[in-house]
Amino acid sequence: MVYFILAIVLFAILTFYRVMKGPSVPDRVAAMNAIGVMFLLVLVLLSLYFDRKVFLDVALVYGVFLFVNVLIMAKYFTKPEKGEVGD
Amino acid sequence: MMDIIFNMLMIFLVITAFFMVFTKDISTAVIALPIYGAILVVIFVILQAPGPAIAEAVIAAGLTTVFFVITINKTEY
Amino acid sequence: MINILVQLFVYVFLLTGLYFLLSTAVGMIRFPDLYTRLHAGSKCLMAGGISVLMGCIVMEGIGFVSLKIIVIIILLLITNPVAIHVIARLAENYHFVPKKIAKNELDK
Amino acid sequence: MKLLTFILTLALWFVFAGRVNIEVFLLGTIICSIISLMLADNGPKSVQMRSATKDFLLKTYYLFLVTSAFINDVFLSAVRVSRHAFEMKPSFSPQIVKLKTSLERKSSTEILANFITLPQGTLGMDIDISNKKYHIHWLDVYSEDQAEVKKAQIRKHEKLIAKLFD
Repeated sequence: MVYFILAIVLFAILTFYRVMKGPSVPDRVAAMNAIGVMFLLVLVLLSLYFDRKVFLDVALVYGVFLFVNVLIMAKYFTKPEKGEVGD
Repeated sequence: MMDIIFNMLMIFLVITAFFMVFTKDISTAVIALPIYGAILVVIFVILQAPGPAIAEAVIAAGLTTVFFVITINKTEY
Repeated sequence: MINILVQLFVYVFLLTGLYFLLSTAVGMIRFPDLYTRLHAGSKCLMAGGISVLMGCIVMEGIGFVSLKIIVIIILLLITNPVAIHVIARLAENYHFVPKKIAKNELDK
Repeated sequence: MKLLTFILTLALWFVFAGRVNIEVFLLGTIICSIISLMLADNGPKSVQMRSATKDFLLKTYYLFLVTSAFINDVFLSAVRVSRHAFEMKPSFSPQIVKLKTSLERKSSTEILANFITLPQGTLGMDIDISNKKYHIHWLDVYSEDQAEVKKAQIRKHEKLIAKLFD
Protein backbone atom coordinates (compact mmCIF):
# COMPACT_ATOMS: atom_id res chain seq x y z
CA MET A 1 0.00 0.00 0.00
CA VAL A 2 2.91 2.34 0.63
CA TYR A 3 4.02 2.02 -2.98
CA PHE A 4 0.65 3.33 -4.19
CA ILE A 5 0.99 6.43 -2.00
CA LEU A 6 4.52 6.97 -3.33
CA ALA A 7 3.26 6.70 -6.92
CA ILE A 8 0.41 9.18 -6.40
CA VAL A 9 2.81 11.73 -4.84
CA LEU A 10 5.11 11.31 -7.88
CA PHE A 11 2.19 12.02 -10.21
CA ALA A 12 1.37 15.15 -8.23
CA ILE A 13 4.94 16.37 -8.71
CA LEU A 14 4.60 15.69 -12.45
CA THR A 15 1.39 17.71 -12.61
CA PHE A 16 3.06 20.61 -10.80
CA TYR A 17 5.04 21.23 -14.01
CA ARG A 18 1.86 22.58 -15.60
CA VAL A 19 1.41 25.02 -12.72
CA MET A 20 4.96 26.28 -13.23
CA LYS A 21 4.75 26.64 -17.03
CA GLY A 22 1.08 27.25 -17.82
CA PRO A 23 0.65 29.97 -20.41
CA SER A 24 -2.53 31.35 -18.92
CA VAL A 25 -4.46 31.42 -15.65
CA PRO A 26 -7.15 28.73 -16.42
CA ASP A 27 -4.42 26.17 -17.15
CA ARG A 28 -2.98 26.72 -13.70
CA VAL A 29 -6.38 26.52 -12.00
CA ALA A 30 -7.14 23.20 -13.73
CA ALA A 31 -3.77 21.76 -12.70
CA MET A 32 -4.38 22.96 -9.13
CA ASN A 33 -7.70 21.12 -9.09
CA ALA A 34 -6.02 17.91 -10.28
CA ILE A 35 -3.28 18.14 -7.61
CA GLY A 36 -5.93 18.73 -4.92
CA VAL A 37 -7.92 15.62 -5.84
CA MET A 38 -4.70 13.56 -5.88
CA PHE A 39 -3.82 14.68 -2.34
CA LEU A 40 -7.38 13.84 -1.23
CA LEU A 41 -6.81 10.26 -2.42
CA VAL A 42 -3.49 10.23 -0.55
CA LEU A 43 -5.30 11.30 2.63
CA VAL A 44 -7.87 8.47 2.31
CA LEU A 45 -5.15 5.86 1.71
CA LEU A 46 -3.11 7.14 4.68
CA SER A 47 -6.20 6.91 6.89
CA LEU A 48 -6.56 3.24 6.01
CA TYR A 49 -2.81 2.64 6.42
CA PHE A 50 -2.60 4.05 9.95
CA ASP A 51 -6.04 2.55 10.79
CA ARG A 52 -7.44 5.69 12.45
CA LYS A 53 -10.92 6.91 11.56
CA VAL A 54 -10.23 10.54 12.46
CA PHE A 55 -8.19 11.18 9.33
CA LEU A 56 -11.20 10.57 7.05
CA ASP A 57 -12.76 13.74 8.44
CA VAL A 58 -9.66 15.65 7.35
CA ALA A 59 -10.12 14.32 3.81
CA LEU A 60 -13.80 15.33 3.72
CA VAL A 61 -13.17 18.85 5.02
CA TYR A 62 -10.33 19.31 2.54
CA GLY A 63 -12.55 18.20 -0.35
CA VAL A 64 -15.22 20.76 0.50
CA PHE A 65 -12.72 23.61 0.77
CA LEU A 66 -11.01 22.66 -2.50
CA PHE A 67 -14.33 23.14 -4.29
CA VAL A 68 -14.82 26.53 -2.61
CA ASN A 69 -11.32 27.56 -3.77
CA VAL A 70 -12.00 26.74 -7.42
CA LEU A 71 -15.35 28.58 -7.37
CA ILE A 72 -13.88 31.74 -5.83
CA MET A 73 -10.92 31.77 -8.24
CA ALA A 74 -13.19 31.38 -11.26
CA LYS A 75 -15.44 34.19 -10.07
CA TYR A 76 -12.80 36.78 -9.18
CA PHE A 77 -9.93 36.22 -11.66
CA THR A 78 -11.54 38.23 -14.43
CA LYS A 79 -9.61 40.91 -16.23
CA PRO A 80 -11.17 44.25 -15.27
CA GLU A 81 -12.01 46.58 -18.13
CA LYS A 82 -10.69 50.13 -18.27
CA GLY A 83 -12.45 52.29 -15.74
CA GLU A 84 -14.40 49.41 -14.29
CA VAL A 85 -13.58 47.98 -10.89
CA GLY A 86 -14.60 44.36 -10.48
CA ASP A 87 -17.58 43.41 -8.34
CA MET B 1 9.36 3.25 3.49
CA MET B 2 7.34 6.06 5.01
CA ASP B 3 10.56 8.07 5.38
CA ILE B 4 10.98 8.23 1.61
CA ILE B 5 7.47 9.68 1.19
CA PHE B 6 8.18 12.15 3.99
CA ASN B 7 11.43 13.35 2.41
CA MET B 8 9.79 13.63 -1.02
CA LEU B 9 6.98 15.74 0.41
CA MET B 10 9.55 17.98 2.14
CA ILE B 11 11.39 18.54 -1.17
CA PHE B 12 8.07 19.29 -2.89
CA LEU B 13 7.26 21.79 -0.12
CA VAL B 14 10.53 23.63 -0.64
CA ILE B 15 10.02 23.72 -4.42
CA THR B 16 6.52 25.17 -4.00
CA ALA B 17 7.68 27.81 -1.52
CA PHE B 18 10.54 29.00 -3.74
CA PHE B 19 8.23 29.06 -6.77
CA MET B 20 5.76 31.21 -4.85
CA VAL B 21 8.45 33.70 -3.88
CA PHE B 22 10.34 34.05 -7.17
CA THR B 23 7.53 34.15 -9.72
CA LYS B 24 6.67 37.36 -11.55
CA ASP B 25 2.88 37.31 -11.60
CA ILE B 26 0.86 37.77 -8.43
CA SER B 27 -2.04 35.55 -9.49
CA THR B 28 0.33 32.63 -10.14
CA ALA B 29 1.68 32.91 -6.62
CA VAL B 30 -1.85 32.88 -5.20
CA ILE B 31 -2.76 29.79 -7.24
CA ALA B 32 0.28 27.97 -5.81
CA LEU B 33 -0.83 28.71 -2.22
CA PRO B 34 -3.48 25.89 -1.87
CA ILE B 35 -0.93 23.33 -3.06
CA TYR B 36 1.37 24.48 -0.23
CA GLY B 37 -1.51 23.99 2.21
CA ALA B 38 -2.29 20.52 0.86
CA ILE B 39 1.31 19.36 1.31
CA LEU B 40 1.30 20.67 4.89
CA VAL B 41 -1.94 18.74 5.58
CA VAL B 42 -0.38 15.48 4.35
CA ILE B 43 2.77 16.11 6.42
CA PHE B 44 0.69 16.70 9.57
CA VAL B 45 -1.24 13.48 8.90
CA ILE B 46 1.99 11.50 8.55
CA LEU B 47 3.19 12.96 11.86
CA GLN B 48 -0.02 11.64 13.56
CA ALA B 49 -1.62 14.99 14.39
CA PRO B 50 -5.27 15.25 13.27
CA GLY B 51 -6.03 18.54 15.05
CA PRO B 52 -3.45 20.71 13.27
CA ALA B 53 -4.33 18.95 10.02
CA ILE B 54 -7.99 20.04 10.18
CA ALA B 55 -6.94 23.56 11.22
CA GLU B 56 -4.49 23.75 8.32
CA ALA B 57 -7.09 22.47 5.85
CA VAL B 58 -9.61 25.09 6.95
CA ILE B 59 -7.35 28.09 7.40
CA ALA B 60 -4.41 27.93 4.99
CA ALA B 61 -5.94 25.91 2.17
CA GLY B 62 -9.38 27.47 2.47
CA LEU B 63 -9.96 30.89 3.89
CA THR B 64 -6.59 32.62 3.33
CA THR B 65 -6.69 31.92 -0.40
CA VAL B 66 -10.23 33.29 -0.65
CA PHE B 67 -9.24 36.53 1.10
CA PHE B 68 -6.13 36.93 -1.07
CA VAL B 69 -8.09 36.41 -4.30
CA ILE B 70 -10.76 38.94 -3.34
CA THR B 71 -8.10 41.46 -2.29
CA ILE B 72 -6.21 41.10 -5.58
CA ASN B 73 -9.43 41.64 -7.51
CA LYS B 74 -10.19 44.84 -5.59
CA THR B 75 -6.81 46.37 -6.42
CA GLU B 76 -5.13 46.59 -9.83
CA TYR B 77 -2.92 43.72 -10.82
CA MET C 1 -9.65 -18.61 -0.27
CA ILE C 2 -12.02 -15.68 -0.02
CA ASN C 3 -9.24 -13.65 1.55
CA ILE C 4 -6.99 -14.12 -1.47
CA LEU C 5 -9.87 -13.19 -3.82
CA VAL C 6 -10.56 -9.96 -1.92
CA GLN C 7 -6.87 -9.08 -1.99
CA LEU C 8 -6.78 -9.63 -5.76
CA PHE C 9 -9.81 -7.38 -6.30
CA VAL C 10 -8.14 -4.65 -4.24
CA TYR C 11 -4.98 -4.80 -6.33
CA VAL C 12 -6.94 -4.73 -9.61
CA PHE C 13 -8.90 -1.63 -8.55
CA LEU C 14 -5.83 0.22 -7.28
CA LEU C 15 -3.77 -0.57 -10.39
CA THR C 16 -6.48 0.69 -12.76
CA GLY C 17 -6.70 3.82 -10.63
CA LEU C 18 -2.95 4.34 -10.90
CA TYR C 19 -3.12 3.93 -14.69
CA PHE C 20 -5.77 6.64 -15.01
CA LEU C 21 -3.90 8.99 -12.67
CA LEU C 22 -0.70 8.50 -14.71
CA SER C 23 -2.64 9.32 -17.88
CA THR C 24 -3.90 12.47 -16.15
CA ALA C 25 -0.36 13.60 -15.33
CA VAL C 26 0.99 12.81 -18.81
CA GLY C 27 -1.99 14.43 -20.50
CA MET C 28 -1.64 17.58 -18.43
CA ILE C 29 1.95 17.91 -19.69
CA ARG C 30 1.63 16.84 -23.32
CA PHE C 31 -1.70 18.13 -24.61
CA PRO C 32 -1.40 21.28 -26.71
CA ASP C 33 -4.54 23.20 -25.82
CA LEU C 34 -6.56 24.38 -22.83
CA TYR C 35 -9.74 22.48 -23.64
CA THR C 36 -7.98 19.19 -24.31
CA ARG C 37 -6.20 19.60 -20.98
CA LEU C 38 -9.59 20.02 -19.37
CA HIS C 39 -10.64 16.71 -20.96
CA ALA C 40 -7.67 15.06 -19.28
CA GLY C 41 -8.44 16.85 -16.04
CA SER C 42 -12.06 15.79 -15.81
CA LYS C 43 -12.53 12.27 -17.15
CA CYS C 44 -9.27 10.52 -16.34
CA LEU C 45 -9.10 12.15 -12.89
CA MET C 46 -12.65 11.10 -12.01
CA ALA C 47 -12.13 7.52 -13.24
CA GLY C 48 -8.91 7.21 -11.24
CA GLY C 49 -10.43 8.63 -8.09
CA ILE C 50 -13.53 6.45 -8.26
CA SER C 51 -11.54 3.26 -8.82
CA VAL C 52 -9.08 4.01 -5.98
CA LEU C 53 -11.94 4.71 -3.56
CA MET C 54 -13.78 1.54 -4.70
CA GLY C 55 -10.61 -0.39 -3.90
CA CYS C 56 -10.66 1.17 -0.41
CA ILE C 57 -14.30 0.07 0.06
CA VAL C 58 -13.54 -3.52 -1.00
CA MET C 59 -10.53 -3.60 1.35
CA GLU C 60 -12.45 -2.24 4.33
CA GLY C 61 -15.69 -4.23 4.22
CA ILE C 62 -19.07 -3.09 5.49
CA GLY C 63 -19.06 -0.51 8.26
CA PHE C 64 -19.09 3.20 9.03
CA VAL C 65 -15.74 3.76 7.32
CA SER C 66 -17.01 2.53 3.96
CA LEU C 67 -20.14 4.69 4.35
CA LYS C 68 -17.91 7.74 4.79
CA ILE C 69 -15.96 6.79 1.66
CA ILE C 70 -19.28 6.53 -0.25
CA VAL C 71 -20.08 10.09 0.91
CA ILE C 72 -16.69 11.22 -0.47
CA ILE C 73 -17.46 9.52 -3.83
CA ILE C 74 -20.83 11.31 -4.11
CA LEU C 75 -19.17 14.64 -3.25
CA LEU C 76 -16.53 14.13 -5.96
CA LEU C 77 -19.16 13.14 -8.53
CA ILE C 78 -21.16 16.28 -7.88
CA THR C 79 -18.41 18.87 -7.47
CA ASN C 80 -15.82 18.00 -10.13
CA PRO C 81 -17.98 18.55 -13.28
CA VAL C 82 -19.14 21.86 -11.82
CA ALA C 83 -15.51 22.90 -11.24
CA ILE C 84 -14.42 21.97 -14.77
CA HIS C 85 -17.41 23.76 -16.28
CA VAL C 86 -16.66 26.89 -14.25
CA ILE C 87 -13.04 26.86 -15.44
CA ALA C 88 -14.26 26.61 -19.06
CA ARG C 89 -16.48 29.64 -18.40
CA LEU C 90 -13.45 31.49 -16.95
CA ALA C 91 -11.52 31.02 -20.20
CA GLU C 92 -14.00 33.20 -22.06
CA ASN C 93 -12.86 36.27 -20.14
CA TYR C 94 -9.38 35.91 -21.58
CA HIS C 95 -10.70 35.79 -25.17
CA PHE C 96 -9.17 32.40 -25.61
CA VAL C 97 -9.49 30.81 -29.05
CA PRO C 98 -8.91 27.05 -29.41
CA LYS C 99 -5.89 26.32 -31.55
CA LYS C 100 -6.62 23.28 -33.69
CA ILE C 101 -10.23 23.41 -34.75
CA ALA C 102 -11.06 21.64 -37.98
CA LYS C 103 -14.42 23.19 -38.67
CA ASN C 104 -15.91 25.82 -36.47
CA GLU C 105 -19.65 25.96 -36.23
CA LEU C 106 -19.77 29.08 -34.11
CA ASP C 107 -19.42 31.31 -37.15
CA LYS C 108 -22.64 30.18 -38.76
CA MET D 1 -41.45 16.16 2.12
CA LYS D 2 -40.32 17.45 5.49
CA LEU D 3 -40.18 13.90 6.84
CA LEU D 4 -38.00 12.75 3.94
CA THR D 5 -35.53 15.60 4.47
CA PHE D 6 -35.44 14.81 8.20
CA ILE D 7 -34.66 11.13 7.61
CA LEU D 8 -31.94 11.88 5.05
CA THR D 9 -30.18 14.46 7.22
CA LEU D 10 -30.39 12.17 10.28
CA ALA D 11 -28.77 9.34 8.29
CA LEU D 12 -26.01 11.72 7.19
CA TRP D 13 -25.52 12.76 10.84
CA PHE D 14 -25.07 9.14 11.91
CA VAL D 15 -22.53 8.58 9.14
CA PHE D 16 -20.55 11.62 10.27
CA ALA D 17 -20.67 10.62 13.93
CA GLY D 18 -19.45 7.12 13.27
CA ARG D 19 -21.39 5.38 16.07
CA VAL D 20 -24.98 4.93 17.25
CA ASN D 21 -25.79 6.17 20.76
CA ILE D 22 -28.68 7.79 22.62
CA GLU D 23 -26.74 11.05 22.99
CA VAL D 24 -25.91 11.21 19.29
CA PHE D 25 -29.54 10.47 18.47
CA LEU D 26 -30.89 13.26 20.74
CA LEU D 27 -28.50 15.92 19.45
CA GLY D 28 -29.09 14.81 15.87
CA THR D 29 -32.85 15.01 16.28
CA ILE D 30 -32.69 18.64 17.43
CA ILE D 31 -30.30 19.79 14.69
CA CYS D 32 -31.97 17.85 11.88
CA SER D 33 -35.44 19.09 12.81
CA ILE D 34 -34.20 22.70 12.62
CA ILE D 35 -32.55 22.07 9.25
CA SER D 36 -35.57 20.28 7.78
CA LEU D 37 -37.95 23.02 8.95
CA MET D 38 -35.75 25.65 7.32
CA LEU D 39 -34.98 23.89 4.07
CA ALA D 40 -38.20 22.05 3.28
CA ASP D 41 -39.96 25.15 2.01
CA ASN D 42 -37.60 25.45 -0.95
CA GLY D 43 -37.56 21.74 -1.63
CA PRO D 44 -40.71 21.05 -3.69
CA LYS D 45 -39.78 23.70 -6.22
CA SER D 46 -36.58 21.94 -7.19
CA VAL D 47 -37.59 18.28 -6.93
CA GLN D 48 -41.16 17.32 -7.61
CA MET D 49 -42.36 14.57 -5.28
CA ARG D 50 -45.65 12.83 -5.70
CA SER D 51 -47.20 11.06 -2.78
CA ALA D 52 -47.85 7.65 -4.36
CA THR D 53 -45.55 4.96 -3.03
CA LYS D 54 -45.41 3.04 -6.31
CA ASP D 55 -44.17 6.14 -8.11
CA PHE D 56 -41.54 6.58 -5.40
CA LEU D 57 -40.22 3.05 -5.96
CA LEU D 58 -40.15 3.63 -9.71
CA LYS D 59 -38.12 6.82 -9.21
CA THR D 60 -35.56 5.08 -7.04
CA TYR D 61 -35.19 2.46 -9.80
CA TYR D 62 -34.58 5.20 -12.36
CA LEU D 63 -32.09 6.87 -10.02
CA PHE D 64 -30.10 3.64 -9.73
CA LEU D 65 -30.16 3.23 -13.52
CA VAL D 66 -28.97 6.79 -14.14
CA THR D 67 -26.03 6.51 -11.72
CA SER D 68 -24.96 3.15 -13.13
CA ALA D 69 -25.00 4.56 -16.68
CA PHE D 70 -23.03 7.58 -15.41
CA ILE D 71 -20.19 5.55 -13.86
CA ASN D 72 -20.04 3.19 -16.84
CA ASP D 73 -19.69 6.04 -19.31
CA VAL D 74 -17.01 7.69 -17.20
CA PHE D 75 -14.79 4.63 -17.45
CA LEU D 76 -15.42 4.16 -21.18
CA SER D 77 -14.51 7.74 -22.02
CA ALA D 78 -11.49 7.76 -19.68
CA VAL D 79 -10.04 4.81 -21.60
CA ARG D 80 -10.50 6.76 -24.84
CA VAL D 81 -8.83 9.91 -23.53
CA SER D 82 -5.94 8.03 -21.90
CA ARG D 83 -5.25 6.29 -25.21
CA HIS D 84 -4.67 9.73 -26.71
CA ALA D 85 -2.27 10.59 -23.90
CA PHE D 86 0.21 7.81 -24.60
CA GLU D 87 0.40 8.15 -28.38
CA MET D 88 3.63 9.29 -29.96
CA LYS D 89 1.94 12.19 -31.70
CA PRO D 90 -1.39 13.10 -30.08
CA SER D 91 -3.91 13.46 -32.87
CA PHE D 92 -7.33 14.90 -32.28
CA SER D 93 -9.77 16.72 -34.46
CA PRO D 94 -11.69 18.91 -32.03
CA GLN D 95 -14.85 20.68 -33.00
CA ILE D 96 -17.42 22.96 -31.42
CA VAL D 97 -21.06 21.94 -31.79
CA LYS D 98 -24.30 23.60 -30.80
CA LEU D 99 -27.02 21.42 -29.30
CA LYS D 100 -30.59 22.27 -28.39
CA THR D 101 -32.42 20.48 -25.61
CA SER D 102 -36.08 19.90 -24.95
CA LEU D 103 -35.94 19.76 -21.15
CA GLU D 104 -38.19 22.19 -19.35
CA ARG D 105 -36.98 22.67 -15.79
CA LYS D 106 -33.93 24.73 -14.91
CA SER D 107 -32.49 22.11 -12.57
CA SER D 108 -32.75 19.28 -15.09
CA THR D 109 -30.78 21.24 -17.71
CA GLU D 110 -28.00 21.73 -15.20
CA ILE D 111 -27.95 18.03 -14.40
CA LEU D 112 -27.69 17.30 -18.12
CA ALA D 113 -24.67 19.64 -18.21
CA ASN D 114 -23.01 17.36 -15.65
CA PHE D 115 -23.82 14.45 -17.91
CA ILE D 116 -22.22 16.16 -20.89
CA THR D 117 -19.04 17.11 -19.08
CA LEU D 118 -18.05 13.70 -17.80
CA PRO D 119 -18.95 10.95 -20.29
CA GLN D 120 -17.94 10.19 -23.88
CA GLY D 121 -15.32 12.70 -24.86
CA THR D 122 -17.34 15.89 -24.59
CA LEU D 123 -17.03 19.04 -22.54
CA GLY D 124 -19.75 21.59 -22.00
CA MET D 125 -18.44 25.08 -22.66
CA ASP D 126 -21.41 27.36 -22.23
CA ILE D 127 -25.08 27.12 -21.37
CA ASP D 128 -27.74 29.50 -22.50
CA ILE D 129 -30.51 28.82 -20.01
CA SER D 130 -33.18 31.04 -21.57
CA ASN D 131 -32.72 29.56 -25.06
CA LYS D 132 -31.74 26.07 -23.79
CA LYS D 133 -28.62 25.75 -25.95
CA TYR D 134 -25.32 24.13 -25.14
CA HIS D 135 -21.95 24.83 -26.72
CA ILE D 136 -20.08 21.56 -26.63
CA HIS D 137 -16.40 20.89 -27.29
CA TRP D 138 -16.02 17.45 -28.84
CA LEU D 139 -12.68 15.72 -28.65
CA ASP D 140 -12.66 13.42 -31.68
CA VAL D 141 -15.14 13.97 -34.47
CA TYR D 142 -13.74 12.93 -37.83
CA SER D 143 -16.76 13.10 -40.10
CA GLU D 144 -20.32 14.31 -40.24
CA ASP D 145 -21.94 10.91 -39.62
CA GLN D 146 -19.95 10.37 -36.46
CA ALA D 147 -21.31 13.59 -35.02
CA GLU D 148 -24.87 12.40 -35.57
CA VAL D 149 -24.12 9.08 -33.83
CA LYS D 150 -22.68 10.91 -30.85
CA LYS D 151 -25.62 13.28 -30.67
CA ALA D 152 -27.88 10.23 -30.45
CA GLN D 153 -25.97 9.10 -27.33
CA ILE D 154 -26.75 12.38 -25.63
CA ARG D 155 -30.41 12.02 -26.56
CA LYS D 156 -30.43 8.68 -24.71
CA HIS D 157 -29.27 10.35 -21.48
CA GLU D 158 -31.79 13.12 -22.01
CA LYS D 159 -34.69 10.67 -22.06
CA LEU D 160 -33.50 9.10 -18.80
CA ILE D 161 -33.29 12.46 -17.06
CA ALA D 162 -36.67 13.51 -18.43
CA LYS D 163 -38.25 10.44 -16.85
CA LEU D 164 -36.63 11.22 -13.51
CA PHE D 165 -37.03 14.93 -12.97
CA ASP D 166 -39.71 16.31 -15.25
